Order: sequence, then structure tokens, then C-alpha cells
Amino acid sequence: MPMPPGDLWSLAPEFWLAALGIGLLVLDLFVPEGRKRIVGWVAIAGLALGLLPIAGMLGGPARTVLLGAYAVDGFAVVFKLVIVAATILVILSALDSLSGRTGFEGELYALLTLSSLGLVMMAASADLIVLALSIEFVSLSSYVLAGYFKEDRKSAEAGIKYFLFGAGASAVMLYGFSIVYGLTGHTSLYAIALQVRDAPQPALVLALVMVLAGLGFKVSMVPFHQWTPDVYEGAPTSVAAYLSVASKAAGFAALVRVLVVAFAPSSVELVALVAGLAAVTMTVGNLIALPQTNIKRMLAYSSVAHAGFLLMGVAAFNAEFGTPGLVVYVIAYAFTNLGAFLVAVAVEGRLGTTELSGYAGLAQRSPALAAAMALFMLSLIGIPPTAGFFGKFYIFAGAIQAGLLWLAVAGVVNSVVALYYYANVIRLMYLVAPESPLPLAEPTALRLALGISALGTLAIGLFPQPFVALAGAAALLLRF
Amino acid sequence: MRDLIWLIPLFPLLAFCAIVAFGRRLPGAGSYVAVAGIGASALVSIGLFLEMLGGGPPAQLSLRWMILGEWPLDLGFRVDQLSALMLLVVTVVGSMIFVYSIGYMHGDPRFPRFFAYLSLFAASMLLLVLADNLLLLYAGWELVGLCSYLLIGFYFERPSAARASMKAFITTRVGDFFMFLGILLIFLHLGTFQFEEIFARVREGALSGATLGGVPLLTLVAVLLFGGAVGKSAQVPLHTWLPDAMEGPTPVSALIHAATMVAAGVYMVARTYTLFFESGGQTALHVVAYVGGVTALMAATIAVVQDDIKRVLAYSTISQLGLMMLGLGMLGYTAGMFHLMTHAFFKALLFLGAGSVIHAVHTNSIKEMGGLARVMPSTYWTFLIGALALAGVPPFAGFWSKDEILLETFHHSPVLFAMAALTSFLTAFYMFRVVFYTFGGTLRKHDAHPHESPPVMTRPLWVLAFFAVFVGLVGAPAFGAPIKHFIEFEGIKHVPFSAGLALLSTGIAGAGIFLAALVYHWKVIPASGLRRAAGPLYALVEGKYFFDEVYAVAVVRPTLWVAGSLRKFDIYVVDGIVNLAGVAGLRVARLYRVFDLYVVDGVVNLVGWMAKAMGGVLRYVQTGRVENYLLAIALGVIVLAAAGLLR
Amino acid sequence: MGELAAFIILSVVTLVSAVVVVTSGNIVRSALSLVPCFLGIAGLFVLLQAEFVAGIQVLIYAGGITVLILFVIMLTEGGTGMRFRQVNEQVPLGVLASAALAVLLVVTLVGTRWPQGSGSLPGNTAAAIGSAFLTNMVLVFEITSLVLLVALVGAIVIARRER
Amino acid sequence: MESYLLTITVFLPLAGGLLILLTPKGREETMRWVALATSGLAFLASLWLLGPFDLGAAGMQLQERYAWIPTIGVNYHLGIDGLSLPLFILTALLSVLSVVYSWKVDQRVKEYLFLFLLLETGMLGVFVALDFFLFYVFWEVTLVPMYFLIGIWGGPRREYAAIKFFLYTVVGTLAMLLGILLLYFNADPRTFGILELIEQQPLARAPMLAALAFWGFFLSFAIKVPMWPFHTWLPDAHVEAPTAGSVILAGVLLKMGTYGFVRISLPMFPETFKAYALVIAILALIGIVYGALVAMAQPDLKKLVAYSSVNHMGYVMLGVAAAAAAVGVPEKARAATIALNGAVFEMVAHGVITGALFLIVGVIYDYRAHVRGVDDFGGLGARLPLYTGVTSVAMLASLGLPGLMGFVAEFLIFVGAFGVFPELTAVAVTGILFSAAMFLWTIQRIFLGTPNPRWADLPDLDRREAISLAPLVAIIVFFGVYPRPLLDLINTAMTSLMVAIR
Amino acid sequence: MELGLAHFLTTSALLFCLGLYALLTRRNAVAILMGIELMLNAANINLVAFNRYVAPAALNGQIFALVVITLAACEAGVGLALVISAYRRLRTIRVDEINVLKW
Repeated sequence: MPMPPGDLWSLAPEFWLAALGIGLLVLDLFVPEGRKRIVGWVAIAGLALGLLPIAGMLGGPARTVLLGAYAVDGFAVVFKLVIVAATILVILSALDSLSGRTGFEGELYALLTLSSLGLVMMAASADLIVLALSIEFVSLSSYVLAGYFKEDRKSAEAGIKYFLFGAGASAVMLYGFSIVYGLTGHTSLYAIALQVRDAPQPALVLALVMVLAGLGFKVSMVPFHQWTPDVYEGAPTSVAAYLSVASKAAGFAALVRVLVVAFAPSSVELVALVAGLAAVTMTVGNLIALPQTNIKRMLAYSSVAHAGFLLMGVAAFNAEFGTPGLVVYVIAYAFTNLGAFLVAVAVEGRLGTTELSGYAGLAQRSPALAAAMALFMLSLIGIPPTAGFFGKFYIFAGAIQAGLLWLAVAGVVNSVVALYYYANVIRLMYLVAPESPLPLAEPTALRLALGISALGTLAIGLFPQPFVALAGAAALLLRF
Repeated sequence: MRDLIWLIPLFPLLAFCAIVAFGRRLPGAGSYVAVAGIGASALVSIGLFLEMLGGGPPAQLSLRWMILGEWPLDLGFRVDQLSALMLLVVTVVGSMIFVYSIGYMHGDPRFPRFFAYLSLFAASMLLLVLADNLLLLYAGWELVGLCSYLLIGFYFERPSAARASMKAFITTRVGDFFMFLGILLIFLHLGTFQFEEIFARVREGALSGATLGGVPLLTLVAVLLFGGAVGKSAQVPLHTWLPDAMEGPTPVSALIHAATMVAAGVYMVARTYTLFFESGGQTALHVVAYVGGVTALMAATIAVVQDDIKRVLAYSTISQLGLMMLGLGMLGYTAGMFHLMTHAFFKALLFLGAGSVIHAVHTNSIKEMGGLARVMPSTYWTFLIGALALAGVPPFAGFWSKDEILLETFHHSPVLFAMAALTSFLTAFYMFRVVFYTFGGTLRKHDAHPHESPPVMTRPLWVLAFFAVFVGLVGAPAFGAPIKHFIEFEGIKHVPFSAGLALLSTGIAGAGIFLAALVYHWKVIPASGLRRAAGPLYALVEGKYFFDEVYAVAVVRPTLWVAGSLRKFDIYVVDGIVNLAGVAGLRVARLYRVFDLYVVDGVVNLVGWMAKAMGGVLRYVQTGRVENYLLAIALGVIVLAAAGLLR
Repeated sequence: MGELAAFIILSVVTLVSAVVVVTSGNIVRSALSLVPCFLGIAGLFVLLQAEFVAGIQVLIYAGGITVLILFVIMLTEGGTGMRFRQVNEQVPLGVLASAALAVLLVVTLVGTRWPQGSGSLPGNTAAAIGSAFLTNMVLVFEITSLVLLVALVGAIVIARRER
Repeated sequence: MESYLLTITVFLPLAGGLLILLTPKGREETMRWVALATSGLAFLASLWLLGPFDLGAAGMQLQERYAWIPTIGVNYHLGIDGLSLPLFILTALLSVLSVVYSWKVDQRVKEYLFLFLLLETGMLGVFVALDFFLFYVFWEVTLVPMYFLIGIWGGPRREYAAIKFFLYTVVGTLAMLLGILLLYFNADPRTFGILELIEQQPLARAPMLAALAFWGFFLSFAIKVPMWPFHTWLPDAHVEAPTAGSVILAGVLLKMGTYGFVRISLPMFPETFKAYALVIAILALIGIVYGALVAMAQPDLKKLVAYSSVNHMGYVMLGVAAAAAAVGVPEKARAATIALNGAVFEMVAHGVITGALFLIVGVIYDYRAHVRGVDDFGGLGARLPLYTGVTSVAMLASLGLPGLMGFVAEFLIFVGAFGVFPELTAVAVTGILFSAAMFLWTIQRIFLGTPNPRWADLPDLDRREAISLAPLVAIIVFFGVYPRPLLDLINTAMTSLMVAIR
Repeated sequence: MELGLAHFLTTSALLFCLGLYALLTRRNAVAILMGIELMLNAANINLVAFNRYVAPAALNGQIFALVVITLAACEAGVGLALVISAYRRLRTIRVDEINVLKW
């Protein structure tokens, strides 16, 4: 049967990204060694271009294309924007930090671009098969990215660990998918949603849990989070940033779509389940983050904790503040956490360490860097007027509106715990004397990336209206 | 004149400001300004007084101080006979003392500051007197307290002076505390601070029925107010500050701790007499009377054994104030105020005389003085006049007023009369003990070269002496006792003058003087003999009835102890609600080698250590071994599924 | 009846060889015993009238993946000839967990009343699948190709030594 | 111009701060002047408010209202009334004086001044914000700079004090956030507008939720005040903070707590507040006596002043609690009004007095002796007459001597509270005894007695210090003698408030 | 007794758990990979079986199965590549010895 051209147009971004990725691979062949940065810049330019068609779809009608296999709605569009933007920033940071540390620089940019395509599809796929495919797409590329520094013990270890864990999780998830398929006889989420209402309870729960294992692994939700710290610490810092922001965002998009679209109509107590998971996740993440001494590891646990906060938004999906809250939080978190990682990249690049002790007295050595880091830390704590605060505010609002006051309180307590290790970074940078007064210089590309994320962090906090509007658009997630 | 009353406190205040601002640059290094200030207000007060003599309505003047909700709060001045008299006393005695100080403080490094303080005191004292409401009265009350604090501690390099000043302020503040409660009660039940309104309401029985904790409210209020007076007028048991206050320069003792401030308590009782008078069964009055009586006697006994001339006078002041209270308490409204007035004059005189003596021989101990009568005649004669007045020898001022009090007492309570009588006997005795020691015999302090004080000091003495002689006559029946018509409280009829009693009191005074002469002049009876005769009583008196010691043990130390232990409590308990948790956390954390320096104790520990400890434990779930992670996945799935299914 | 017999034989083959795979102390043997397992599964597919899938199963799994695995074993420790303990110390937990899950799965899956689908599979599944891949499953098809591409590039990048 | 006056005043300091960030390194003097200029301008602007401000009228004036996040009904809404105006001006004043005082700070000047000005903007904003979201933002904005001020320029245990301050406050504010959200979602139409919410009384019919929200706000405000037993951050913070920081802490930040009680808790939850008024009054009472006694035992001058703040804020809370307890009891309305007036007046008074006291401590500690043990001194009175005089005035004002600002405040509070909680107030009055003893004892140990040779050559106040102290002393005396101008301002606001919650 | 869906499901369930067992107990990364393959195959059996019994109308199940097979192949490829590079660097593929990264 012929496809309506509108469908193809609405797939424009995906096509563009695919073309870009392949194009980069080809380009890489012709770019001589040592000039590979060109590939990176091209990738950045291409991705930036890719933003346009996506943005063009904002406010468009929510619909599915390819017979319900692929959703084109505000929700997907917003997440696509976040993902692509994040990828751009990551590549910017990689430009400086990676050159010289690997012989496969060009491929790296290509892989990042391609996997961003995978993420984009994850956010939009409305069919189990497509979902499984895109998830694997992302996973495979992520495994490779995590183990990219083959000469580095930690990187190699991160790669293999990530692979084994991920493969296991996705195997479980696929089995879950198969059960879902069995229960409804469909692979399209929307078709499933129609059937799932009177699906037999036990099997459905089992399926749900197995699916959660796979998606939870992507968003690093307790108890499927354990890869996070090891991989973040081992993987190249830029890649860690990428995983912590882009792939987490996409994971949440998929999670929400599956739960809200496919499982919400069923009689399973989703809210209670997710709320519980949220509480556990944020608590575990924060508590373990406290004693960390390595910035990447600390950020890893903190990202687990933030997954918990985001799950809070998922649990509140019935409330009108729930999904928008989630989206706002994702956006805020994306800018902030990327920023934090970018600073980590910069410090690692200059001092060659990712230990927190390296941040002592950063305020004297590089005021700009320290100020930015302080901003990001405050945002992660949730101090206004930063993005983090607004996200938290919105998520709490959602929880309270959904009648999950206890969860909100848990969130509050956790924020206080979190304050501790974030404030510790600030303390190190400002209150502790540096061991050497030598000033640090940040490279241009990184400075640009940092500037963007800092700007974003502040902008969301000061002028949230556009982002709220965006979230509102995202809220019209296509569901029955 | 009536519309100028606001000037009265203003002059000294301006003087104060001027001296603070310009200090030594002023004429007479500020002293002239101060004298001018008090002198001006003296003139106004005299004018006012004369007007008052002509009778007529009280002078009234008030200012809207604040509006709370829709309820305004006015502060104002009001001059009736009572306050007119008081104004007169304060300003006249005050100006004398100011003048005297010019000579006495000559060459003092903080000369201007002294006059600044004096002026401030005069201003506040006048404020107190003029107040037409409790609030303003209280304000003046506290301010004079402050001035007395500053002036007692004027030689603050002397630790004793510093201690004395603080003791004075805090002890009086204990009294003020009760007074303040009384004021609060009044406002709570009558909703006003204005004397006139209060009295009117009370007279129409606004508080008659009410009780608080079983005590009739009105009585309670009156007694609470009296508490303030007890503090200010150094009545038992809050009298201990006054003797120490003698650390201040002598003019200060004369002005503040003899003539004016300490009399403020008496004035306040008289001012709010209605409350006492209307109190059920006049219980409040009896309280006043008994406290006064006890104070009078006790202080007199102590005065007998003091060797420091100023301390003798101080205790005598306490005792005289006690007499005034006694008078007031015995319905002797007029008598009390009358004695206040006369006492102001002759006690100021005595102090200044003492000051002049000290100035001459540079010692306070009467044992070291002697034979000064010849070298400093005017001091001697004026001092003698003062002594006679105090002893109550007719026709000197003290006689008339004291006689009034005895009269009232005699009519209402024999017991108290006995005490009063004994007091006046002792008074005569110790005063002449001082006189004989100081002026009689020969100088016992040999390195001193006594000389008469400069005229700037002696002239005020003579002025005061004049008053000490004649001011009492306004109470003399021979002249129709004008004071009784000037100062009177409707509802109390005066007890008629009785010659017999007058004779008796004169006899008592004479006896006292005679005994003193026997012991200290003719040395017929050895002082040591008296001491032995008194025996333990002497020890008791010598030890001033051990008030200070008791307070030290019963009040001061406990307070400090409580404060100290509360501080520890604050550091170790409140701050460390969870210090135990903290310690526990510390252990765990040490165990896992997670340690952060900047978390040390307190509630911070709760979040800090406990969280860290838990984190420290939990992190070891993160074994770094994939098989455990994978197991976690499996178990997670199973548990979650079980949870989901079992619901 | 014959179906059932066939099923039993096939699943026995599958499971038994699977048991060998997961328990054998010799990594090479377990790798080899993947082959019968996969073939058995292919057989089951045939029983389920999924001939095309069965074929692919044989080609890719029994053919490709197993060989790949054997290669890797040879390139790594297998090649060194030394023998290591193949199981870690969480065997009991592992047994427990997988047993528990097995019970859970079997009970639920068997106990569930699955919806009865109407209609029947097309006779020529290969053709149907082919056309599906070119029509409404085209997206799946395309993505799959991209996934293969990424996997390829990734594998090369990782496996090749640094230049 | 006038319609933007508030915004301009609030953000002037921030502008100055940014300017300072742009000034190149090594131009410290310029930075200082910029700071002085901007904060000074802000102060002048705050005074200028008195012009357009209609003293007679109740309710919010000079309001500015722009949609900020229309989707969820958040507005940028500023306004000022008799309650906030005095505090607003006080804030501006103390900031200027602190800048003047901090002239000699030479370590990391740029950061110092920037943070200081940022802090000022936050504080000013808190007092004029009329939208919960905005209020919350400003509230938190004050937090971070203070953390740095304590943490970088503080005393030996600064890190501990700083993090402690940070933690306590954040705990409170997050609780407040939940309270705000509870109000928001129960309102109809939903709004973050403080005035609108007070108008609506959204939780009036849900006592359970009301209690939750109330305690949420309570936690936040009580920690800020600080009420016993949440006070333990205060001594550490005050002692470790640099002098200017302590001044701001004691002078303004603590007021934010009591301001919150009067501006929000009281009108928003009158019934709930009434229900718990007794508890809060008792806590306040404990704070009063406890603060005074603990202060008495402090060997450290700065700690002593800090604890005296606990004592004085106890008075304020006693007044507020009394007002709350009188809700709906017409015959107690008068007492309540008086108490409330007193409480607000005490806020200002304590701001001025304690500000002065901390400056005084700083003078001796930062630039003279570098010790502040009460017993390290003695006999300074002869050496530094001017300093002694100023100190005495401040301390006497603090112990409630008539004719000085402290007396008016305490007097009103006692008179008012006595009409509501006679027994408690009677006990509270002993507080004036203890504080008297405490301060006089301090004066004696520091200034009186035999001069300590160790301080033989201490200089008296220099011009800069005198300048930063003089206005405070003047205010203390003036409003002590004639409080009418200030009280009329406060009274209009408080009267309408009492009417609103009756 | 007629051959039914339940039979296939049982087989797949058992297969899945065998794979899981390998996953949990094997030290050798390659062995773990084999376990994963078994689990994927179990999923495939389910898919195909369901397609046959539950939703025979369309071929989604079989297509899904094909996709899974492809994915399995990819995973094997990438995974084994990682194993090799890990072995090069760490001289071991026994996962319990690969734990520099922990806590």
C-alpha cells in the first residue's frame, strides 16, 4: 500500500540524521589524520540543521504514521529537540577532549550522530518492534562509545560491563515484549492499549515488570541502575555526559510512552508501583552519592537520584502537572547535567584528574569554570533562580496534584541529602585553597558549550514561560 | 507659667546635649551650662509653685505619642500641688548641689561628663515628677536609674565602683519588674495609663470585685507598684544597693541617693495613693507601713556601727525613707511628703558637708577624722544644723515632719510607733556619733592638712542650712501648718497636733544626743563596752544582717549557674539533638573510611553522618562485579513481579 | 498426536543441550552444544508453521553466531588451553533466582487464558513476510539495516587495534 | 518612574554587582565605590518611596504586576505596605552601612562585593514580593550569597557554620515550597498571588491540609527567626560570619522569618495559627528566657550578641502569637493590635540595634584587638570614650531602656501580649531583668574596671566606623523618644490586617 | 492431549531461565553471552508461538522474531568485539576479575 507523503515529511528529521551519520562515515574516509575535528564540526552543523525540521513540527497535530508504528506528537518532538541539542553539546565537548586519545575520532562523531538518531526514534516509536529496534540501536552504539578508549583499562572495563548488563536487561525486556504481544496480539502500542484493558492480570504484571527492567536500565532506575557509576566513570567523560542526558531523556520518553499509552488503561496499579520505585531510586542514588570522591562517579549517582525525581513525574502522569513537569525537568536536567559534565571534561583535560580533590580552589584558578560549576551544582540542588529549581518545583507540583504528598516529602528529604554532596563541590572550589595557583584556560569549543548550557540553566530559571509552553505542547502525548 | 511646664525638663536636657556635643569648649567646661539649665528650670518651678499656692486647677499638657489600632496613647505632663512641691525640692536642692559640684569635681579628668550626667539626671527626674501617666513615670523611673548607674560608676576604674553601679541598677530593676507587672495589670483591666482616669475608675470601684489568684486585684496592683518603690527607695529587702552606691562622687550621693531619686519611690506611692487607699481593707497601706517601719529600724541600727561617714548617711537615708513609707502607710499622706521635702534639704546638706570634710581630709572614715570644727567652721556649723534637723530637734525642719509621722503612727499602730520611736532615738545617736567623731576631739589622721572648702562649696551649704532650719515651719501649727492644706488627700482627715507627743519625740532625740555625748564626747561610757553589751546583736548589725551574703548564695550564683549550664545544654543537647546518632554515624562512617571534615556535629550530623553512613554501607552493593549486577536484575524482576502479583 | 511427539523430542533436545551449554565446565563444549539447541528451536519454529524464521534461525544462529563465538573463545582464553573454573561463587543464588523465575513464569504463562486469535497464518509465510517488510514494516526494515551498520562500524572500531 | 520604583530599588544592587563583575582585576577601589554608589542609590530610592507612598492608606501600594509564567499563573508582583516599608528601608540602610564598614576587606574583593549586592537584592525582593513564586525565589536568593560570605570570609569554623546555615535554611524553604503548592492546588482559581490567596482562604475548609501547610511555612519561618529549638545554626553563623555578614544576618535575614509569620502565616491561616498559638508562644517564651541566660554565660562577645538576638526574636514571636491567639475574640482585639504593632516595631528596632552591636563587635575584633572574649578586655572606657558611649547606647537600647528604641517595642509587646497570655508574659518580663544583667555585666567587664595595659594604645573609632554607626544611634534615640512616625506606618498595616483576620 | 500454546510457553520459559542461569553463574564473558542468546531464543519461541495461536492474522510475531534474531547477531558481533578488546587490555575475560570500577 502507498504511504501518504505527509508521513514521509514527518520523518524528515530521522532521514536527515541517518543521511548525516552515513555521510560522516564517508567523509571520515577522506579527512586526513589529525584533521578529524572537521568531521566533528560537520556533525555539529548537520545536527544543528536537523533541529530545524524538528522544531518545525512543534504544535503540529498529534498523530501516528506508518500504521501506528511511529508517533509524531509534541511529546516526541520536544524530546527529539532535547536529544539532538544535547548531542551537539556533547560533540562540542568531545572535539577538545577526545582528539589524540583515540585513533577513531571520525567514527566517534558518526556513531554519536547515528545513536542520536536511535534515541530520536526511541522517543517516538509507538510499536514494540520499532521500540526494541531503536533501543538496541542505541544500546549497541553506547556499548561501543563506552569502551571507546581501548587503551584505557577503565574504558575497556566499562564497555564490557555495559554490554553484558545491557544485553541481559534487553533480553529480559524482549521476553516481556513477547508476553505483551501474546496478551494483546498486537505490537502497536495503541492497538495494545485497546486490548490491555481486560488482559489477564498476572501475566500482564509479569510483562510490565520485565519491560520495566529494560527501560529502567536505560534510565538507570533502581534496581537496574548498577551499571551507571561504573560506566560513567570508565567511559570517556563526554560519552558519560551523553549517556547521562541524551539516552536518559530518550529512555524516559520511551518509558512514559509505554506505561502511559500501553499500560495505563490496564488494571495494574501503575502509580503506586512507579511512585515506590521513584522513592527508592532517588534515595539510593543520593545516599550512595554522598561518600563519592570522583566527580564522574558522584554525578553518576546523582543522575540515578534525578532519575528518581523524574520517575516522580512519571508517577504523576494522571495529574495535569505530571507530564509537563517531567518534560520541564528533563530539559532543565539536560542543560544542567551536561554543563556539570562539561566542566568535568574541562578539568580532566587540564588537570588530568576526575577526582573531586582536583577541584580544590578552582575559583582562584579559573573563576569562570568555577562559577559555571557552582551554577550547575546549585541547579542540581534546586536553588532558584536556576533551571533545576523550576524543574523540581514543577515535579513536586505534579506529585502534590496527583495526591502523592508523601512522595513529594520524600523528594524534599532527598533534596536536602543531595544538598550535601553538591555543596561539597562548591565548598571545594570556593572555600578550599588550591594546591597550585596556576590559572586554567578553557578551550574555545568547550567554552561555547559551557556558555550554552549555563545560559540555558539560567534562562529556564528566570524565564520559564517558553519552556512551560513547550512542556504544555509535550503534554499532549498521543494516548487513548 | 502653666503652659511652660514642658520647659522644666527641657532646660537640663538641652544642657546635657550641649555638654555631650561641645564638652570642654563650653563656659566652665560645661559646668556653667549645667547650672544654668537646672537654675532655669528651678525658676520655672518656683514660679509654678507660687501659682499653685494660689490654688487653682492643675497644669496639664499632653502629646499624642502613638496610635495603636484606633486607640490613641497620650503622654503628658501634669502639675498639681504634689508634683509642684516635688519639682521645687528637686530643682532647688539640685541647683545647690550643681553649684557645689563645680568646686568638688574641680580638676577631675571627666569634669564635663560629670555635669552632662547630672543634667541628664535632672531632666529624667523632672520627667518622672511631671508625668501624668504610669508609662512616662516608668520611663523617667528607668532613666534616673540609668543616671544613677552612670554616676555611681563615675570612677569606673575602681572595680568596686563598677560593681556598685551594676548592683544598683540591677537591684532596682528587680523592683521595677514588679512595678512593670503592676502597670501591665492596670492597663489590662482599665485600658489606660493616665493617673486621673485610673483613679476615677478605681474610685467608682472598677477593680473592687476582681481578684487574681485569690488576692484582691487592686491590692495586688498596689503592692506590685510598691515593689518598684521598694527597689528605688532602697527599702528592705532591696536596700543593699544604696550603701554601695556611695562609691559615687559625694554630690551624686547627695543629689541622687539622698534628696531626689531615692525619694522617687515615696513620691510614686504618694502619686498613686488612691490605689493603696482604695485597696480592700487598705491592706496595701499596711504592707507599705510595715516595710517602711522595718526598714527604718533596721537601717538605723546598721548606721550606728558604720565608720564610713558616707555609709552612715546612706543608712540613715534608708532609714528616713523607711519613715516616710511608714508615714504614708499610716495614712500620713501629708506627713510622708512633708518629711520627704525636709529630708531632701537636710540630708543633701549633710552629704555635702560630709563631702566637704572628705575633700579636706581625703578619707571617709570618721575614726580618722576629728577636731575639724576649728579648721572648717562653716562646714561644721552647717553640718551641725543638718544633724540637729535629722535628729529631730525642734525647731529644725526634721522635727516637724518626723513628728507628723510619729503622730500618725501613734494613732494607728502602737507596734510601729515603738519602732519609729526607737528609730528616731538611734538616729539622734548615730548622727551625733558622727558629729563628735568628726568635729570633736583632735585630728587622728596626721598626714592630712585640712582646710575650709572654697566658697563655691560652702555657700550652697549655707543655703541648704537655711532651708534645713526654716522649711519645717510650714508644718508648724503655730503658722497654721500650710503644708497640710497644700498637700492633702481627700478622704483622710488630719490627726490634730499633740503637744505631748511633740514633747516625747523631742525627748527621744535629746536622749539619743545625750547618750552619744556620753560615749563619744565625754567618753563616760566606753564604746567597746556598748559593743560587748550588744553581743551577738552587734555581730548581726555589723554584718548588715547579711543580706548581701544571702543574695549571693540564693540569687546571683544560682542564676549564673543556670546560665552556664544552659549554655552547655545548648552546645551539647539542643545543637546535638542527634549527637548520639552523629556518633553512631561517625562509627559506621569510620568503618567504611568515609569521612568528611566539614560535617562535625549537631543536626547537620543527622543528615550528614547518618546519610553518609547509610551511603557508605549502600555503596558496597556496588561491588563492581557484573554477575552481581545481573543477579540484581533478576532479583529485581522477581521481587517487583511478586509485589505486583501479591497486590 | 504426531505434532506433540515431535514437540516433545524437539524441546527435549533444545533444553538438554541448553543445560549442557549453561553447565558444562568446558567452554568449548558448551559453545558447540549451542548448535543442537538452536536447531531444536528451529524445529519448533517449523512446528509453528514459521518455516522462514526457522530457516533464518538455522543460518544465523546455528551458522553464524556459534562460529563467531567459537572464534572468540579461541582468540581469548580458550586458545591458551588453560582451564579455569567456569562458575562464580553465586551459583546457589543463581540457581535460586532462575528457579524462582522459572516457577513464576511457567505458572503464570500456563495459567493465563490467552486470547484466541481468529484467522490463520498465510500459507507462504516467506512471501508474506517479504511483502510486509516492503510495505507497512518498511520502517522496521530500514532501521534494522541501520542497526546492522552501526553494529558493524562499532565492532570494527572496537576490535581493531589502535593505529 | 514611580510605577517602576520598587523594581528599580530592588535590582539596583544587582546591577551594581554585575558591573563589579565586569570591572577588571586589581581595580578594587573602583569596585568598592561602585558597590557604595549602587547600594547608596538603592537606599535613597527606598527613602524616595516615602514620597509616593500614602502613609494613611492601608493595603498594598506602588504595586507592579506583570505576567511571568502565565501558564501556571505566576506573576511578577511587587507591592509595599506599612509592614514591609520599614523593613525595606532598614535593609537598604544596613546594606549601605555594611558596605562602608567592609571597606577594608581586601581578600577576593570582587566576589565579596558581588555576593553582597546580590544578597541585598534578594533581601529587598523578599519584603516586596507579593507572589509566592517570586517570594520563594527571592527568599532562596538570599541563601547562597550568605553561604559564601560565611564560608569564604568567615572565622575559623566558617565551613561548618556555612553548611549548617545552608542546610537549616534549605530544609525550611523546601517545607515552605510544599506548603505553597498545597495552597496553590486548593485555590480556585489557582494562583500564586499572596493577596489573592489570602482573599480566597483556600484551605479554610480543609483543616488537615491547612495544618500541614501551616507547619510547612512554620518550619521555614521558625528556622529563619530562629525560634527555639531551631536556633542552633544562629550562633555559629553569626560568630563565624564576617562582621558585615553578621549585621545583615541579624539585621535583616532574621526579620524575613518574622515577616513571613506576619505577612503570610497570620492572614493565610488565622484559624490554624490560633489553634497553635499557645505552643508557639511557649516556644517564644523559652527563647526569651533561654536566650538571655545563655547569652549571659557566653565568654565570646559575638556569641553573646547572637544569643541576645534569640531573646529578642522571642519577644517578636510572643507578640505575633498573641495576635494570632486573639483571632476572632473581639474583646482581645485591642491587645492583639498592640502586640502586633510591638512585634513589627521590635523587628525594626532589633534590626537597628543588633546591627549596631555587631558593627561594634566588629570594630574591636576586626580592626583593633582581634580578640572578642568578654574577659579579654577591661577598662576600655577610659581609653575609647566614643566607642564606649556608642556601645552603651546600643546595649542599653537592647536591654529596653526607656527613651531608646528597644523599650517602645518591648513595652508594646508586653502590654499587648499580657492581655492575651498574662502568665506567659509575666514570665517573659523577667527576660528584661536577665538581659539587663547580661548587658551591664558585659559593659562592666569590657569598659569598666582597671584599664587593661594590653590595650594601652587602642585607637578610638575612626571616621569610617563612626559614619557607619552614627545613623543607627540616631535612629535608636529618635524613634525611642518619638516612635509615632514609624508606628503610624506600621499601625495602618496592622490594623487592616487585624480587621482582615477577625 | 493436543499440542497447544502452553507447551511452547513452558519450553520457552525453561529456556529463558537456563539462559538466565548462565547469565548469573558464568565467569566467562563469552559464556554469559551464550546465556543471553538462549534468553533471546526463548523470547523468539514466544513470539512465534503467539503469532501462531493468538494473532495469526498478521505476521508481526514472526517479523519480531526475525528482528530479534538480527539484533542477537549484532549483539554477538559488538559484544564479542568488546570481549576481544577487553581481553587485549585486561588479559582476562573472567568478569569477576574485571572490577577496577566499583563503589
